[in-house]
Amino acid sequence: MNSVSERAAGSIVPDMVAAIVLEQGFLSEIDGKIGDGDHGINMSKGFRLAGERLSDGAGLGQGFTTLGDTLLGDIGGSMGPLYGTFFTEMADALNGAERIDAARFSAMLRAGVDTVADIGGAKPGDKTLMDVLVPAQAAFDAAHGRGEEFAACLTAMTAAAAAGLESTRDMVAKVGRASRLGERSRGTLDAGAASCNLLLATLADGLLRELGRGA
Amino acid sequence: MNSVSERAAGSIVPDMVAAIVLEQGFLSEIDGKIGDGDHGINMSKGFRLAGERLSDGAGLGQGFTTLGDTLLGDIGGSMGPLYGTFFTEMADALNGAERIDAARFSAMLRAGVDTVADIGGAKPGDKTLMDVLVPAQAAFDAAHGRGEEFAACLTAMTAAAAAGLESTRDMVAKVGRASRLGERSRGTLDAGAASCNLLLATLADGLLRELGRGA
Amino acid sequence: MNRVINDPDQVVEDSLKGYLAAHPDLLAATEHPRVLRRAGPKSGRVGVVTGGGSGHEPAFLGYIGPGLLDAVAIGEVFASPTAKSFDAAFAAADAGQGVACLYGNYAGDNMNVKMATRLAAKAGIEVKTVVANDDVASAGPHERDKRRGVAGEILMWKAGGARAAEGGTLDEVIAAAQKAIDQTRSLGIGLSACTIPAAGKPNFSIEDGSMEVGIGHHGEPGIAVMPTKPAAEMATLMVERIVEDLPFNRGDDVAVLVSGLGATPVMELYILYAHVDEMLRARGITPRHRFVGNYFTSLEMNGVSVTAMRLDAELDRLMAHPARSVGLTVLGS
Amino acid sequence: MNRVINDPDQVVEDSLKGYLAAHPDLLAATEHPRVLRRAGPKSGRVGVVTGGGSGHEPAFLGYIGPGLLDAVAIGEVFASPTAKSFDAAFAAADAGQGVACLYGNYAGDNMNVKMATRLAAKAGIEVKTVVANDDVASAGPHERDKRRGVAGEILMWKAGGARAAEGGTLDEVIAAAQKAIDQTRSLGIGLSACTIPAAGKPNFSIEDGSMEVGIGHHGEPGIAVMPTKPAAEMATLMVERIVEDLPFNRGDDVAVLVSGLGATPVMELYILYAHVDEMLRARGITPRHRFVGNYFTSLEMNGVSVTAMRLDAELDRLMAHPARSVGLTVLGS
Ligand SMILES: Nc1ncnc2c1ncn2[C@@H]1O[C@H](COP(=O)(O)OP(=O)(O)O)[C@@H](O)[C@H]1O
Ligand SMILES: Nc1ncnc2c1ncn2[C@@H]1O[C@H](COP(=O)(O)OP(=O)(O)O)[C@@H](O)[C@H]1O
Ligand SMILES: [Mg+2]
Ligand SMILES: [Mg+2]
Ligand SMILES: [Mg+2]
Ligand SMILES: [Mg+2]
Repeated sequence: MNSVSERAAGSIVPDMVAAIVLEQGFLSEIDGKIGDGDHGINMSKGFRLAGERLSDGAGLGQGFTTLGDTLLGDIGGSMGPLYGTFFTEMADALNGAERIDAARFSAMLRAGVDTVADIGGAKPGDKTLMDVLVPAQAAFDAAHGRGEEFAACLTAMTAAAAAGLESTRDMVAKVGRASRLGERSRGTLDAGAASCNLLLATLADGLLRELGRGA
Repeated sequence: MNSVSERAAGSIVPDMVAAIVLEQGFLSEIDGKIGDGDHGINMSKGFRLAGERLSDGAGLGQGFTTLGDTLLGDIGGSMGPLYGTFFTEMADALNGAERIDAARFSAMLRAGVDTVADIGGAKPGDKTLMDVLVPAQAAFDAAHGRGEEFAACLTAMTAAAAAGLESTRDMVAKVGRASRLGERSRGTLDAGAASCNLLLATLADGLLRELGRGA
Repeated sequence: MNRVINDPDQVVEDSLKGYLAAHPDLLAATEHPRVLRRAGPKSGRVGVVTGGGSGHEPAFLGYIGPGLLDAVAIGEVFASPTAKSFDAAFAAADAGQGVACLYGNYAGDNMNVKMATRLAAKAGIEVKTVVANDDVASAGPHERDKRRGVAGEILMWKAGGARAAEGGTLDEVIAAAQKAIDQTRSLGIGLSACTIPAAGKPNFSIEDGSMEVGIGHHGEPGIAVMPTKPAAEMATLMVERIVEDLPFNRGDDVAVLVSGLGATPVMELYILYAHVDEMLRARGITPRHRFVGNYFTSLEMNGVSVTAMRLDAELDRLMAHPARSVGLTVLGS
Repeated sequence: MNRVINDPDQVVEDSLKGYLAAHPDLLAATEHPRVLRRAGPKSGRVGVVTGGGSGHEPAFLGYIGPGLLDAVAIGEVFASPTAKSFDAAFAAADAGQGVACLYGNYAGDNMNVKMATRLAAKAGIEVKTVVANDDVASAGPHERDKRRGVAGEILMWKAGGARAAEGGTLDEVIAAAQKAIDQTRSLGIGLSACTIPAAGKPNFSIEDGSMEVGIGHHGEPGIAVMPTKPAAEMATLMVERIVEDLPFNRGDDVAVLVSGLGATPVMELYILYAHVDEMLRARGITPRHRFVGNYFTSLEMNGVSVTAMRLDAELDRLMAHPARSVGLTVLGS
């Protein structure tokens, strides 16, 4: 199979919530090194709340809508609008489709990345979640362009996301709180990039599981 | 000679000012151990100011009046009224006398001690300047009562003042800032007692000098 | 301690310049450099005066203004003003109707006011005094004369100032202020020490994680040092002690004042106020006049105080009387 | 850090209870738990709204009141309010004449206001915005769009709120607020860090004996860290930079605001003000409206900010317009 059921993929949203809640300590810890140490708190607060609001049997689109609405409605700060519109736009890009294939996924991811770029104004190299999003999307689209299968595209995406996260270690932060530290921000992973990598990896894992299941 | 000229004794007032200014650091240091470390500052501020206002050739009474007025007018806090009225009342007790003998000195000291007791309400044992003033006055009067010479009375007074100061070391402060520390105030001299001992010793030294000079 | 000062021995002089420059509509200099008076002509009423050490801003001089104080004697940081400055403040406030000196119960202030009152009497100015002693922590209920005056002084000034503005006689002003303070109880909690600029280091300490219940406005000892409690428990400690002491009773109307001691974030004062309000109402006591803010501080001390005053019809009216000052403005209703 | 709080994650909720209990005459709850509005019926005028993170009290909610703000969106400590709360604040303030959203230039606020404005448009509420960028330290004069909004926001709210109270149209209110902030420059000096309650430890530090010139309201980096200077030199640093930036010119009338950042003793704010006033007058610039106090804080940060706004006849009139709020009361003249 080269596509998954949008409805079945809805089960990935609780996985994403669980991943953020589980890694809360780690996310705050890296934010603490060069930021204010609350990224895990901010994220798990929003994701936990969204998790409580997920309706049983909701598809991926509805799940992302709940995530987006909760982040927008209850989180505030920068993470609220950035991740909030990220999920809201991705949900919109699904546009009611019953199945998600590589082309649909590519469009969805592009919508998400574009809105984060639009609303946040950060560029790759600024040491933000864009350093995960942009290479992840590029890798997915490149694999898709080469005609690879959906699963292979997802694997290429997660590898690029992980590499993108790792690339933030050597960057000087230009945006957000960590930019206060200038050169001293070098040598530590970016917290937003870490949460973003975690979300993309969990999403890809779930889709691969569904693809494997041949649902 | 068993008396000194009130006019000549006026030269002792600058000595008292100099003594306080010189010992400022020491007075603040002991206040710092169980108080707020400003006794030397407070005292030298007032005495220095009074020193600048002393008129040339003023007698002891006029000198004490200047000291008293300055402390009352410019120092405030508790030291202003306590030492201020101490000197004002002593000046009044001189009552225009041209010579100061043991009887006059006794009356003068009593007037000073009474007003400090009246206005401050502290009793011997409270770890204040009263622990110097009360035994000093008692020793002077006892010696005077035994018919000793003015000089011997003064020597008895300074010995009692010094012993009084030393006695504060083992007291628990009951009055003023140091009372905050309760038992922990034991083991340190009282700052006000130290300045008081210094003032009485300087006064006695000066009078003994004048007595010796046979003026 | 990092500070916005020049010479640490000149902080009072330097700040008075700023007060006069910032508030010429409210404050005016007098011949005595340590006495400020209300701007404009004398009111023709009974003069209302206070005085005290500096470092408690906006107390004391920040309460000069219509409906409040006419003149204030200003001491060094945490030290009583001189007798002469109290005397000069009496002269600045007197409009021939006498002067009410409403001040706090501290050794230095008592001595200096007593002496100033004698000086004023010689100059033909009648001065009567009320000594604030609202701090329940500083002595037992049967030794009220030993208690310190703390933030409740503000309510005493408000009552006395309003009674004077109404045209009350000296005895009426004194009676109103005395009643105000008699019906007022306060308690503070200290969370950090503070440093007198000229001293350069704190002369007491409060460990992080512990709080001093009943601390005085200069770091005077409280009644207990204990692990820092949540705001709700702090409120319980303070409200219970205050309510029992007067005692306040079911059905009482009160004025409530929650004041920060200097470094406490304003947000936290409101967190505390929420509990204080709730606890009072749970006891059938209704806060009718509410003040939350940094009304009476102790330099950069971290901590809070809670003050409550039982109202009768007169005190209720006096609290509502218009007043204008740096620290407190009440609009007429 | 010793605090007067309960659950560190609930400080905003807990403090809002206190605000509502203490000031029912000024503040009212709305359906959105993070939006407060002005007590009483809607004014029928243009609605004036702001919003921002908590921890800056009395900003932002303390400026709700007649002649000032109609509704405020309230964020977590140092974090922008949500888009939905801004939207709810617009709805709470709108009386059919449109809403002026006057807020500060921070990434989160920009994003959330932008999204809220879209939401409001869908609901038929016209929202126009002014973005405060008065902090000269945060970017060069040719990058004003990158500058943060700091204490000058208060003067912007005062101008916009007064213009709305006068019955101005939405465009007139926006124009007045925009002019106010365009004519306003601020600069702060930080003397100690602060701690977000939920974080539990400060996320930056300022050594004792050094000061950070140009610090932001959340500890954002300034333009220089240098040994702590006397107050007179701090004033020189700040006034010169501000005056050059606009520039202010000989003959200008100004409104001046000296605000403490939270833990600075009030006395020290006045020491600084004395120098600021003197330096401005020495340059032929006249402070006509003067505000000194803790107007815009950063939790318990020690430090000060200086703000000046050049006045024309309209701004002068708007500053003098009566206003009543927790943080600022101006009596009609
Ligand atoms: N403009 C932006 N665009 C994209 N990501 C951003 C932007 N600003 C900040 N970030 C991300 O936000 C992360 C920090 O998030 P978080 O700790 O939750 O918020 P805060 O910085 O307000 O404490 C950073 O690690 C960075 O990846
Ligand atoms: N009521 C009192 N009567 C006599 N002496 C007193 C009284 N109160 C305080 N003192 C004296 O004052 C001294 C402290 O003076 P000082 O340091 O100048 O003032 P402060 O305590 O205000 O800092 C104490 O050491 C004590 O001897
Ligand atoms: Mg944060
Ligand atoms: Mg963070
Ligand atoms: Mg002292
Ligand atoms: Mg001392």
